[in-house]
Amino acid sequence: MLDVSKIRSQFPILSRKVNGQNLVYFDNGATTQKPQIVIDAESKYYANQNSNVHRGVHFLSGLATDKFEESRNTIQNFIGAKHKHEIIFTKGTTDSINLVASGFKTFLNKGDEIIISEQEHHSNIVPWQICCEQSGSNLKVIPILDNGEMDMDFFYNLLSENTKLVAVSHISNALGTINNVEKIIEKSHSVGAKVLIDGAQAASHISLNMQKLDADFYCFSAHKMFGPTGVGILYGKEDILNALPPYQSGGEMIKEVSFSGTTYADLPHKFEAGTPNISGVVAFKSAIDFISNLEVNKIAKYEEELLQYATSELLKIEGVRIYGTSKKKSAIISFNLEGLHPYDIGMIVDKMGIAIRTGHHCAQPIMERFNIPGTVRISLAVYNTKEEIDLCINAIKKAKIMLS
Amino acid sequence: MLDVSKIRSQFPILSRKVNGQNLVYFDNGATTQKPQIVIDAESKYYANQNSNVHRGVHFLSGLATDKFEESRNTIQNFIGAKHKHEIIFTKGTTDSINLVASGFKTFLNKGDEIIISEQEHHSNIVPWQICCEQSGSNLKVIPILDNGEMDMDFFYNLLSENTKLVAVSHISNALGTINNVEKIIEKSHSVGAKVLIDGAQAASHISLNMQKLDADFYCFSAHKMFGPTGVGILYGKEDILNALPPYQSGGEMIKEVSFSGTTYADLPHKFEAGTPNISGVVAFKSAIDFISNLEVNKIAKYEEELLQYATSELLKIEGVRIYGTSKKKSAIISFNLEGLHPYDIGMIVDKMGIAIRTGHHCAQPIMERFNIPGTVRISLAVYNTKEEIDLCINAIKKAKIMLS
Amino acid sequence: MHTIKEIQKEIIEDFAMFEDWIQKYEYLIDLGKELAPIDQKYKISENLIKGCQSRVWLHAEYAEGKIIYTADSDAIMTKGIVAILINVLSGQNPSEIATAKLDFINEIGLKEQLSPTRANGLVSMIKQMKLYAIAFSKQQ
Amino acid sequence: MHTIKEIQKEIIEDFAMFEDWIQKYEYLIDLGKELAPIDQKYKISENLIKGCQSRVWLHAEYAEGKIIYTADSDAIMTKGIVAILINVLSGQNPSEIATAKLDFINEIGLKEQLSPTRANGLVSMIKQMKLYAIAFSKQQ
Ligand SMILES: Cc1ncc(COP(=O)(O)O)c(C=O)c1O
Ligand SMILES: Cc1ncc(COP(=O)(O)O)c(C=O)c1O
Repeated sequence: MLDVSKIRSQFPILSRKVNGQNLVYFDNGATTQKPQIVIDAESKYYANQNSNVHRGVHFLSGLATDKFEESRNTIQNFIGAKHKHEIIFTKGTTDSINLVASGFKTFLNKGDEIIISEQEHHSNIVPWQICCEQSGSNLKVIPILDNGEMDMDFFYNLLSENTKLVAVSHISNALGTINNVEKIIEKSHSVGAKVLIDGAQAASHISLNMQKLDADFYCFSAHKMFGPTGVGILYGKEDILNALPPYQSGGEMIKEVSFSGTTYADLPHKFEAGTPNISGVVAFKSAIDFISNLEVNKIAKYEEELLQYATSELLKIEGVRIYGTSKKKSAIISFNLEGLHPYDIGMIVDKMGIAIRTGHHCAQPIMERFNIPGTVRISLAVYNTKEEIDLCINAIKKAKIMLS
Repeated sequence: MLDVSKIRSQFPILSRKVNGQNLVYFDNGATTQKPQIVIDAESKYYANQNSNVHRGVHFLSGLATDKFEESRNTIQNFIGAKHKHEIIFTKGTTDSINLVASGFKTFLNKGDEIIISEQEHHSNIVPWQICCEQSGSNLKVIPILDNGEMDMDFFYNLLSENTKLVAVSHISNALGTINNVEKIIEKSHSVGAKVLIDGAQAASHISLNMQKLDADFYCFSAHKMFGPTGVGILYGKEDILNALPPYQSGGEMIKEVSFSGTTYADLPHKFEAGTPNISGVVAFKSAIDFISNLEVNKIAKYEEELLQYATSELLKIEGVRIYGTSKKKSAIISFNLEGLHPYDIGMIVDKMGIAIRTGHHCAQPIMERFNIPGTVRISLAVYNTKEEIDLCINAIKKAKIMLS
Repeated sequence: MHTIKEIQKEIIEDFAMFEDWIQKYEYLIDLGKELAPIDQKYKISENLIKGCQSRVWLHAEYAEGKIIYTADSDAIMTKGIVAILINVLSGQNPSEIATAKLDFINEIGLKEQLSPTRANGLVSMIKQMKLYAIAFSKQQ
Repeated sequence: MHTIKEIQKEIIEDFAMFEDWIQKYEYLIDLGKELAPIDQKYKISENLIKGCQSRVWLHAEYAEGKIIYTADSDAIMTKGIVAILINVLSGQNPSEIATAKLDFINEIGLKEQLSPTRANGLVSMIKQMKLYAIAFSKQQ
């Protein structure tokens, strides 16, 4: 069992007040809070280890490089990647997806197809729209069912030898659906298509093993898993990353530069142009250590408990409609109250110290799908409690009374 | 006069030991060290203010957004930009230049020309090589003279109505030359070309005013000016930024997303896809405050004093050759000792606690120009002292004896 | 007709009576509910001011030296604030509107809702109201 | 001829005598200077191992069941380390080289110079020496 009060004590922000109330932070899908060890890792880096990485001969440069590469090792182990150089440091999930989309278009011909789903975050839609536009390929969309799951039969029918890439989320940030990515990967590979998984909402909630999962690309953000902002991961299989053209250029991604021609460095440097977010990468290791110490499976189990509790309490409020009701769900609850605008609910519960997100969650096609302007979203993390859920439910009830 | 010992006391890393000696950090061109207020700003952000920015209704989201936008204001004032939305947050100088190069290629036709100089950092070379390759334009190169200055007459002759962009550094990171960017901008504009200035080495050493300078783009990195890693700035004039197509896509850079078409947000969000490096951006403000409190002009004056001293002491060592001897120089000294490899010198002085950089400094064309494998580079910052220079000179002498 | 300044003063006095945020929010909700409806034919996309979350429709008419604003929003709290802004500016003459300082916003504790970083479209709405005023004042 | 293990032991003993880094570096510099020169015809780009800063040329020859390595570097400190590696591995048989554990590197305090993150090409050089050994052992 997890000792949640001990976990909470590691997050300094959780003891702050908001509008005179204890903060209840339920906006974890947007970004999580940070434990003290992550905060300390950044401070310590700057106070004791800071230097630019990779090319320096001097002691600090070596130290910073070792710390930086230690993070890469840690992440490799955390996601079960085969090679260390399959881990590329980016700015975030959005950056990772853009990197792939920008390179992948050079593999595409007119008439080729990319498949995404109706459930995707804008960051896993727009890069593919642009990629298709620039390569003359077609974008195909897997619709979602009323319960928030992808229509898998529709997907199987979409798949063909024209399919070159399937890009879908592991967990929907707007609905919480845990998608059957194993099946999607298997079926996609059977027609020879590559698969990119947007794991932004999954990476600290589901235990990952790239070698088993067999995804060709997997993307996630440190800031959604107790790590710093400005750090993301692109995992890619070695051979595909080798085939992909470089994305940004300059700095460390170069082997030789001259005006008659430039050659590029090997993986992972080929995709890491410019001075990286060194302090962020170094501190990300502490976030992974934090997660590994708790164990992802135990986190998932506790979050499942919170999800069940919050869902059943919420459904006791008359007029609540939850969007996303699939059996396999992450601890994300998107809902509306009949006749009320999500923005109004968010404004009022905020005054009671409760941080929930309202709006379209950067997933406008889903809002269109359900014909709503947005939803109220509760997204839970391992430091949340049933008591907090009670406070939130009461606040929502209060909002409902005020607004009705 | 600056109180240097007081300044030093603000940088915790400066009191650490390296190989049993007091650290002498002379690798400021690669990255600077961070004052306590910058370190504290990041910690405080995570311990008290952390949330995702821009779209949240709740208190913390508003607070984080306000802090984030306050940094944008501070930077606008610091560089004298006309509009706040002319400040785009990127990952670093390399990211900023890639953003422009990627978009600018859509403005170019076969036969158009881009001009750079022989002195540029790889990050201001390779993106333009790719940009030209993809647009069928030609890359022209301003050679440098023996003293490290650009050959301005050559430049004037290169300029023509085919010139669409001139991209040059404000200060050369490998030679220290302060380039006459005012003249370059004036002349380029007179043929209708746009100008991008790579200000990575200039932004905390020269006082900037975008409205006076009249550059079309100006790029720099926070980590080279006492700020955090993973944060860069792209300044661009409003009308050009509006004309430039978006770079990365997803997240906040969108107005409306649907499968029938996507429209983009206004400046600056159009260029800020995905969750930004929020803690870094927030802490960058403290770095700018640190610089502003000292005053850029006073910093420049003190650094000039250090430069003169270090140069004259260095030249007392027999066999020293300095690369970059123009009259207007920043506090960067690149040199070699006759018959010795820079790597060997770096290895030995490191053992005496002195951090200097050796190698090609990501400016291989300059090394080719002077037909050398690399140089030893001393790059000074406001917290350095003459005593440290003495220690460094002694260490170099010692290395010379050991290696000869 | 009161001046913009006078109306602001009244509003500040009204808000001073509230003891807590609940009373204030309830008042805004009431104002929102009572806001004179916008003519349906003006509730079109040309008149839409998009915040990220709540939408505001704004229409302006100019007659006898004065501007009459009507508006709507899909969120009731936003609508309440819209109602206050209309209360302050509607019926005034263009040059007064164009130069009006809306100090009351700070004093009644709505500063946050009306900060440029908020996603409710209200800042754009004020901008739009003033733009109308500048346009109409040129017709004077 | 000593075994790889024996030679490593000797080197560790040599280094144990040094009192400080200066003596150690001076020794490396001497080793660098004394390294038997590589035949000029092998100092070609095919034999070049590029670190970022110092370059290493490596040549391997196979005769009578043993590999003879010759090498050079443009940096003298690198060349000193190269000399030690050649001392350990040159003249041994391919399968010994391919499976050799180079423990001595840690013990003589050169771990840092031989870490994969360093920019001196030495790690690639060791890799290349072992690759030769694997290739030649297939000819056996
Ligand atoms: C002149 C110059 N341009 C560009 C860069 C690249 O900056 P960054 O690595 O922060 O992207 C540097 C940094 O080394 C530089 O000195
Ligand atoms: C499913 C999903 N994909 C992508 C993203 C974008 O991540 P980031 O903003 O860190 O680039 C998010 C974050 O909101 C997400 O939830």
